[in-house]
Order: sequence, then structure tokens, then C-alpha cells
Amino acid sequence: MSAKQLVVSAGVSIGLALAAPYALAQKKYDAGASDTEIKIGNTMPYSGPASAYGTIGKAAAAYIKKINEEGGVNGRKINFISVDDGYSPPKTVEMARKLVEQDQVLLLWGPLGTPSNTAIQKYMNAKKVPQLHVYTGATKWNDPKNFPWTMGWQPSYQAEARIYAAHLLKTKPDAKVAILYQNDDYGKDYLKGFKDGLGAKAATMIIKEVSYETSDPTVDSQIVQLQGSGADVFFNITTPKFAAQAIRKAYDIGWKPVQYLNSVSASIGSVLKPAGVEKAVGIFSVEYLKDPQDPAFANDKGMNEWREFMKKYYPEGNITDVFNVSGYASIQTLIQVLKQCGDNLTRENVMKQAANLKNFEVNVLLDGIKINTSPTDFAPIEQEQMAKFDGKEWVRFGETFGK
Amino acid sequence: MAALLQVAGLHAAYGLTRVLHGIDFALEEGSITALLGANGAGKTTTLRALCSMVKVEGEVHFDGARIDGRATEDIVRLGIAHVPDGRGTFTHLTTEENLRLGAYVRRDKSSIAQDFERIYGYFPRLKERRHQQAGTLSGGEQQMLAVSRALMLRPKLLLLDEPSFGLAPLIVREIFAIMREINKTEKVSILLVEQNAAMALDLADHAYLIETGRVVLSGTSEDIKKDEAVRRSYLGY
Amino acid sequence: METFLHQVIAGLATGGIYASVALALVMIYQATHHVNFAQGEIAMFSTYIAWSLIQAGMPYWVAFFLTIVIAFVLGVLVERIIVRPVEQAPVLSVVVVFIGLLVIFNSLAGWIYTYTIKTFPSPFPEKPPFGTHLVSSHEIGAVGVTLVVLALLYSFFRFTPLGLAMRAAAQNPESSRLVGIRVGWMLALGWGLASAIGAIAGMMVAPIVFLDPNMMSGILLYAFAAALVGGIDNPGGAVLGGFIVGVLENVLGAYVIGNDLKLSVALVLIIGVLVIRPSGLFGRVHVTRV
Amino acid sequence: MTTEIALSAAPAARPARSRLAGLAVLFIVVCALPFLVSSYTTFQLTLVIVYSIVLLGLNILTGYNGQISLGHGAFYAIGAYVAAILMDKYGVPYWATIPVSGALCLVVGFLFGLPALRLEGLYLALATFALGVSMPQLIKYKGIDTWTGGVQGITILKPDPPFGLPLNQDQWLFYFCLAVAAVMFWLGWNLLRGRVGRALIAIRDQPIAAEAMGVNNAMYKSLAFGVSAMFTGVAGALGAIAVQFVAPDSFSIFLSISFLVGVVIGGIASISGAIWGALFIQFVPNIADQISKAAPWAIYGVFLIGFMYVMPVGVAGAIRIFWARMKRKAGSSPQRSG
Repeated sequence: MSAKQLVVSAGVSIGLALAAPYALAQKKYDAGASDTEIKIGNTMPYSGPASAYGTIGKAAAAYIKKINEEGGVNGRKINFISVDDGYSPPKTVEMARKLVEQDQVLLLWGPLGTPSNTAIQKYMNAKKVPQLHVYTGATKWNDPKNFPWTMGWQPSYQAEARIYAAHLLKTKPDAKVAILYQNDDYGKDYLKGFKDGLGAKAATMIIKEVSYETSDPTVDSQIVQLQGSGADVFFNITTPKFAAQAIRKAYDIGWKPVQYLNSVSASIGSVLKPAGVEKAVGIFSVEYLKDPQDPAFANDKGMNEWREFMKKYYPEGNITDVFNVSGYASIQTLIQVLKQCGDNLTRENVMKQAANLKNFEVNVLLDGIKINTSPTDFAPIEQEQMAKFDGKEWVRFGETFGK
Repeated sequence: MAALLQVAGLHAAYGLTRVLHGIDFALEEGSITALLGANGAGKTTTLRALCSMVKVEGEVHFDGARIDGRATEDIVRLGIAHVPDGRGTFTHLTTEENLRLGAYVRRDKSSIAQDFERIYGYFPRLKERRHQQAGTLSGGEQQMLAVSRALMLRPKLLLLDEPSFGLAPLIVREIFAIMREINKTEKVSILLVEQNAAMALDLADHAYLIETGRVVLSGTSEDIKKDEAVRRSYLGY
Repeated sequence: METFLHQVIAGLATGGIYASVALALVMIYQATHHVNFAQGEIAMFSTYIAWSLIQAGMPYWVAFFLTIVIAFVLGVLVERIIVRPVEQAPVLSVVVVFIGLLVIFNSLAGWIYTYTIKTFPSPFPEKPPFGTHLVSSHEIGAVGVTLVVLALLYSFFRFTPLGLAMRAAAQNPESSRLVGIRVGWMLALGWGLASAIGAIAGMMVAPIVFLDPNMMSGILLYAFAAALVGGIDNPGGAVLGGFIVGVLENVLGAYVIGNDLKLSVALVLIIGVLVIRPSGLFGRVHVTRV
Repeated sequence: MTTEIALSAAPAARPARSRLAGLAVLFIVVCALPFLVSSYTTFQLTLVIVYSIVLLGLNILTGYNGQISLGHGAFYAIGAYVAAILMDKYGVPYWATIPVSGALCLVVGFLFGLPALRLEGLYLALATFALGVSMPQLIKYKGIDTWTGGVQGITILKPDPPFGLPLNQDQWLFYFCLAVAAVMFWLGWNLLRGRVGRALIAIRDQPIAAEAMGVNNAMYKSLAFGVSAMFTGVAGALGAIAVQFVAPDSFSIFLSISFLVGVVIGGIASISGAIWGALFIQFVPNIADQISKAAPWAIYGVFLIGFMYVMPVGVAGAIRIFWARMKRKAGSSPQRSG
């Protein structure tokens, strides 16, 4: 933007000053932002083995459509450019560069996958382009000192695993624990958090840990191994399909341990119902999102709004799929950040505002869960609550963990 | 009198290479007719052309119907059995399965069973080896199998492509003798392609000499045998 | 010891899955001399069709048989419309077309049905048989269905003229035409039958692994290995191969090398077997004289 | 099929001088590219160069020697990891990792080729498919994860241009990869147009006759595996440097399958086909994504099938047929065979 244009636009904003309080601040833009438009980039696995997550990007895009129809953010329409990376890190690198260098987006929002985000983290920070609300629960995204341009969104896997560990130590300190985990960054993150949480007792309490690969047709063999170990507690670190298989198999072979299920797979619709709700009675998990299939939220205001939204803007989406709730919630967090930016749409200010969320609430997150960030806290959602499945719904209990 | 097979102005090509340049010939019902010629003259192509195994121009009439341009498998159904160059054995199948395939288009189950016995009568060695994989048969046996497979069709016309190729003279004689018998007793007409002109002329009633894709000489076997040029070039005496 | 037995039985159950898909591979190989990499995805897609029919209120067995018919037609159409034009192309070009089909069916299923897993009903009782926990009724039933398909397939190839003609057409198309076999239709028929068998496999597998667009992607490799280790031209060998792969994988994973390397080691062993016996454990050795 | 491949392997009959001139022009245009397009496009073109080396290597094996591989992503992964580990753990300069990656892959490929000798067609497809599927799992194996970084992978730094050259990193990397590619193509050209190339083709088309003529089939087939793996390993190292990151998820079986697709689409047994194929696997998925977010793979699949309909012998094959037709129309030179 030339100096002359700046003067002109400044003049315009002064002219509007009486009408809009924001406009008192001088308008400032980086690439990707203007008086009429904000460009947001995003990568998602729309193809390939992880395509199940692609619906998050579609839900977010649908929400942006809604926002634009309602007039945009501070009068600016959002141009959401979401591209496919096939869950392949080299492709993510290429696509991130396309979005930043060719499409000139203001920021990159919600790239999915730990390896994909690791691949672009250095690049984004070198370019000083925000890599906001990345879709992975690894702990490393909360590192403002070394990576001031990268921020996560969901609670970290490790923090969640520590909640289970604490619960276990309190309720069953002499437990013999068997663990099934996916052999990748996500599985190992949970495993680490759980061991950290158990502390010195980890070595004695965990008597068996087995892994599976996403290419395995079933985890039946692993469940048989875990049962054979004689464990009385089962920590199930699996993605939805394998979680459902594991819960069903454990029940079918007559293994009845206390079960902890990672929140990744705590969906009633896509895990517990397929596994058979009667087989899932008594499972512990933690929650931060409202489950679309949980009867407790059948008449919930936030969820009703979400259902309305799905019907109107994303009718082909699956209304039992919790990913669609997640995408809807996370994109709202971004919209809040942009709202707070006002007319100062520089990348620096985006990060400043992203790190300045105070008690922000999204009504599809569990009631009482607030999003807080600060310049030293790049973890938006940290609050979670434990819940126990009673065969119909998740019954939340105990305190809310996290700040 | 109408010939069983009437060929007029037959052209054929492999890709860009033209092989036949207008072949004309006829085959009388019940006869054995031979196509003679040197290697590469177009004999095999002529046989393949009759069965639409190459792209052709020209007219072919069989048994009163025009057949050029029809699909190979339809031509076979009219009663033309082709023993191809290289014998076309189904090497992974057993001898018996090969023969069963020969009768694939027939629906008269009871007479098929009889035909098996008849064939095994002609070629007892095939009976011995009927459960053996056809690829393991000797060259002579595979030739017998190829002829037998063709006969299982109960054809009106049998096309034989170089039946003597690569075989010991004794075996060739045996096969030729059986051909003659089949021609006589079963009224199967035979169109024979041979490089070994002497043997072919002994067996055939009529013969055509093909050179570079054209018929250059025709007549009864006796006449052809007497032809000076043929004697020198093809019979070698 | 009981766990070991349990592992073996679980391996047999998973092996049954591999066996059923391996049968479809054997079918298409016998009929076309190709291994169709899209086979698994077509089976997955057919299973979704069955799921839709059941959702629409159709009784299980009606949907089951109707799906087999639909899958058959789908297979024939795919061959006639998509594979036909490249019939004369080099074999690798055909492989690329198969890969194209694989990604198309996978993607279409995700688009139409979303990626959320779906439960697929089992026709067999929920209660475990013989009062044991080791194996479910469905797993036994699925193995039974696989054996029935095997018997049908074996008889079809062995005793019917059509089966013989199909084998012949795949092996030697030119000679086949010369005995009057309509080779083009044999290929289409082979695709149809393979896809029908795939549909049965899919409907038997889905209750075990849950129905999702990637249901078959992991299974295909195992089924391919099973078919080859048993002998690609021998349906019985392929089924045995499936059980061998299933048990081998479980025992290796549980007792020998751990779960993270079980696939690699199982495959190394299988390839070892193939190096020593190139036509598989139960395949026929083909000798051809030049 | 054999005849078609034999045809496409035949040397083109165009005069050598105009061909050299053409190559020179092409070379100048390629060298100018980084100054004509954006950094991002330069990066994409760098990947095209990297993939073209893989495809050339795979073509040596699959196109010229007739051995199918569904697992070349594994060699690519080995090359990439060797480069990343050497740079990250041992501070080896990036350029020095390339020959190490190549050499190691040569050995691994040769060794893999030994048992693969006894396997043909489908069985070789299974063995290589298995290799491709297993590789990411092997990388994650706990025994070696102190080197490989396990599931987390390794991040590496992008090299700066040396000697104070006035280039940015992307431009420098482009030229660096181009130089390596030039060497590899020169190697490949000499290999395939000479005695070795003829032996490989002879083994593919007439194994028994080749053996009878004194060609050591076993030796050549294993060697083809080794050399092919070496090309792929070199490319893997370049790819890792360009992307600055390696992780098990980068080398899934889909990578191997893309490579095979690239070879076939580009043109079997054709050196120029490697470039066409590389352009295809780099750009067509992006185009598919542009067309449909709902089902990008379906679009990609349609592209694959469409290409095979229009050009069953690949782009290079189609171009060759086109030239032959033009020439026949012009009537300049008689048809030459084989």
C-alpha cells in the first residue's frame, strides 16, 4: 500500500470515526488483509488415508460462509483458501508456501496433523506468518519463546493423559495397567503424558503396552495380548475405528478392566454406538466439546445453533460427527481473534490478539470451559472435565482440570 | 457349382506393412486344398484373414454366407476350425480340458462324449496323457492335440497352419495319414498351409501357389507338381 | 498357553478376512491374468451399497443377494466401460488404470457416505457359540461363508464349461477365440464375478472391522500376500494362505518381534517362501516346453 | 506389449545436431526459470527435478529391465533419511550427503535385488509393495529412533548459496538440484544408450536368448535394482533438503505408487518421459484439489484413466508417435524400424 493510499484510507476512517469506535485506531494491513477482505489459508487432508479429518476444514469453510453472509468481520469478507495436503508433510510444505507466497494469505489457520505442522513450523516462523490453531494435540505448539508465530488450539494429549493418571492414582493406586496406542506421534504423546503423570510408579503399574499401525485391519490380536497380561486397567489410545474395535473385542472376550478412552475417540456416535453402548458402560474419558450424539445436549442452546448451522450451511456434513463440532468451534476462535484485531490487521497484531483471549466462550464447548491465552500461554483450551459413560450419555464429574 | 469357401480380392496388413495384395481362391466342399509358398509369402496371413484375426479387405464367402468382417468367434461358430501357427495349445490346462474347449460352442452333450472316444481312437497317446498339463506334451503330441481340438468342433472346414513344422518326418506322416482319413470318412474339407510342398501336394487335391501376397499359380495337385518352376523352387528336384 | 491358543484363533478369524478378499483376487486373476488393485475398493463400495439397502429397510438376506447382483453388474460395467479401452495397452498402463479406479472408488465412498465409521449388521447370532469367548459367531459364520464361496468357485472353474472358457480366455485369448469363446465377455464376466465375490467379502468383513472408506486398504496387501503364498491359480491355496498369514502375523506380533514390526517380518517370511517356491505353497508348477 | 516397448526404446532418428541445439535452448530456458517465476514456483520446479531423477531411476528398472516396483518410495526414504541424519546429527554439509545417500541405496537396492531375482511379475509386485508399506514402520522402529527421530521426524536447515552468489535459497537449491540432475541424466543416458542398456532390454524382452548370448541375467537384474535405487536415493536426499523435513508419514505407500504412476504416464523406457511424469505427479494432484475439495482423489483418478486412454504408452510415447506421423506426412525420411 502506497503512502498516498494510506493517507486516503486514514482519511476515510476518520470520516467514519463517529460511526465506528474501532476506526479510531489507524488502519494497518499486512499481506492478505484490506478494507474489504481478509485472506486465510488452511491445509487439510481431503485425500489420502486421513481424509476423515477433512470434514473439519469443510465445517470451518461453511462457518466462514455464514460469517460472510452476515457481513463479515468488522466489515471485511473472509476469503478462506483451504487446500489438500493428503496428510503428506512435503505436500504441506508446498501448500503452505503456496498460501503464503502465492495467495498471500494473512495467516495460516488450522493445518492438521503433527508431522505436517512440524514440517512447516520453521518456515512459518521465519516468514513471521501466524500458524494459528493448529489441529494437533502435541504439547510442542505451546512454545511462544522459540516459536512465537505458532499456536495450538485443542487441549494437549499429554495434559489429558496426566488427568487419567491422576484419577488412577487416586482411585486405584495398585492398578495393573495395559495400554494400546497408535504407533505415531499422537499415540506416543499420550503415552508420555500418562507415564509422566504416574511418575515413579509408572514402571510398576504399567505391565503391558502394545502398539498398532493404522494399516492393521483389526486390533483384535493386541486386545488378546493385553488381556493375557492380567491387567485390570486398560488405557485405550486409539482413533475412532480402532477404539470401537478395541472396546467391542475386550467385552466380547470377557475382559472387564477399568477403561480410560482418549478424548480423540470419546464420540458417542462414531465410537461408542458402533462398538455397542452396552459394551462401553463405565468407560472414563475427558471432554471439552459437546458430543452431538449425547442426549444431554439434545436441547442444548449451543448445539441447537450448531444443528441449525449444519442444516443451512453444511447439509452434506454428518451431524453425528464430532469433528464438525470441533471445526465449528475452532474457527469461531479465529473469528474472535480477527474481531479483536479491529482495523489493525498486521500479522504481528494477529498474534498479539491470539495471545490475548480472555475468558472467550464458544457454546459448543462444555459449559464453563473458557479459552484463555497470554503472551506466555499459547494453549487456548486447557480446561477439561472427566466423564464416565453410563450406557446412554457421558456423565461429567469432578473438578474442571486446567486453567 | 458353389464352392464351400470362396475368397476374392483379399487384402491384409499388419500395421503399416501390407502382406496380402488381393488373393483369390476357392475350396470345393470335401476337398483338401493346399496353399503353398515360401516363408513370408502370406500363407499364414491368409488363414488368419479368413478368421478375422487380422484386418482385411475383400470378400470371403463360406457356405453361401459372407463372413469377412465378422468376429473370429462367430466365424468359428459357422464351422471353421483353425489350427493356428504355433499350435495354440492352452499350456496350463490339461489335455482333456484342451479338447473340451474345442467343443465349447457345441451344445450336443452326448455326441461330444462320443467324439472324445473317436479322437482318442485316432490319437491313443492323447488318451494316455489326458490328465497331463498340455504344456508338458512333446511337440508332436501338441500338434495332435491341436488337430484334435479343432476336430472337436465338428467343423465343416479345417484350417491347418504348418502342421509339419518342427516335427520328425515319421510323426508328420502319421498326422497326414489321419488327416486324409478324416477328410474321407467325416467329409471335413481341409485348407492346408505348408512349406513342405512335396508332402502337401501328396495330400491335397488342389493347390494354390502364393508369392508376396498374390496367387501366382493354381490347379490340381497333379498339375502343380508338374510345373517346372514349382519343381525347381519348391519341390527341390 | 490359553493366550497362545487365543492368539491363534484370533489369527484364524482375521485370516478368514484375508482369505475372503484373496478369493476375489484369485477369481479376477483366473479370468483376466491381472491382479486388480481396485478390487478391495470395489468391495468396500459394494458394502456401502448393501448398507444403504439395509438402511432403506430391506431385510438382510434380500440386501445381501441384491448387493451381489449389483456388484456383479458394477464389475461388468467397469470392465466394459473403463478397462476395455486399454485392453491393448501395455500392462503397466492397465495397472495405472487400476490405481485410478482405486482412488476414484475410495474418494467417492468418502464423498457420498462420509468417513465416519458405520456399523454393518451380521446375519449371525450375537451370542458367542459353544459358550466360548475365544471367537464370535460372526467370525465363524464368515469363515463358513468363505468356504462356501471357495467350494462354488472351485466347482465353477473345475466343472463348468464357462469356468474352463474363462481360464482359457485369460491364458490364451487368441486360441480361445479360435474355439469360439467370446473373450471380451469372458473378461467382463470375470470382473463381474470377482466383484460379486468381493462384495460378499466386504459384507463379511465390515461387521468385524466396521465400514469406512479405508476399510479395505489395509486388508488388500494381506490378501494379496495370502493369494500369492497359497498360489494365485488355486482358490483353496489362497484361502489356506489367508489363514496362514493371519496366524503368522498374530503369533509374530505377540511373541516374537512385537506389533510394530509384525507386518514387515510377516512379509519378509512370505517373500522368503516365494523365493523358494515361486508358485506358492499350493500353486501348480507350470512347465512349458519351448 | 513387448513390441510397443521395443518401439519406444528405439533411438529417435532425428539428426544429432538439431537435437543438440534443441537441448541447448531448453537448457538455457530452464536455467532462466528461477528468475522468471516466483520463489514458490521455483520450489515446485525443484521438486519436479527431484522427482524426475526418481522416475529416471525407476524407469531403468521397470521400463528398461521390465521389473515392476511398487516400493520405490522406500529407497527415496532411505536417501532422505541418510541426508537428514548426516546433516542433523553429524553436521555433514548438505552437498556431501548426496553421494552417501546414493551409495547406500546402491548397496541396499542391489541386496534387495538378489532375492527379487527369483521373483517375477506379480510376485515382484508383492515384494516391492511390501517394501514400500514396511518402510515407514521400519523408520519408526524403536531400536533406531535415536537417529531417525522416530515418529517426530527430523527438521533440517535449508542451505544458503555459497560464494556469496546473488541468489535466494530457493534459486540456489534449484540450480543445485539441476546440476545433480544433469549428472544423473548424463549417467543414465550413457548407461541406457550403451551396452548395458541393450543388455537390460534384451533381458526384459528375451531373457532366454539374452542368457544364451552370454548376458549374465542375474548380475544385470540385481545391478538394475541397485542403480535404480541409487538414482532414487540421490533424489531422496535432494528432496529432504528441499522440503527441510523428513518423517515416516512423508514416505507412505502412496509415494511409491505415485512414482510408478509417474513412470507410466511419462512413458515407459523413455528418458524424457521422466520429466513428463515428474510434472504430472507434482502438478496434477494440485489441479485435482482445485477442481473438487469434496473428492479430490476421484478427480485425480479420472486424470489417470484419461491419460491412459489418450496416451496408452505415456506422454513421451505419444510425442514420439506424433513426430513419426508428422515426418511421414512430410515424407522426408523412410520408416525405420527398430
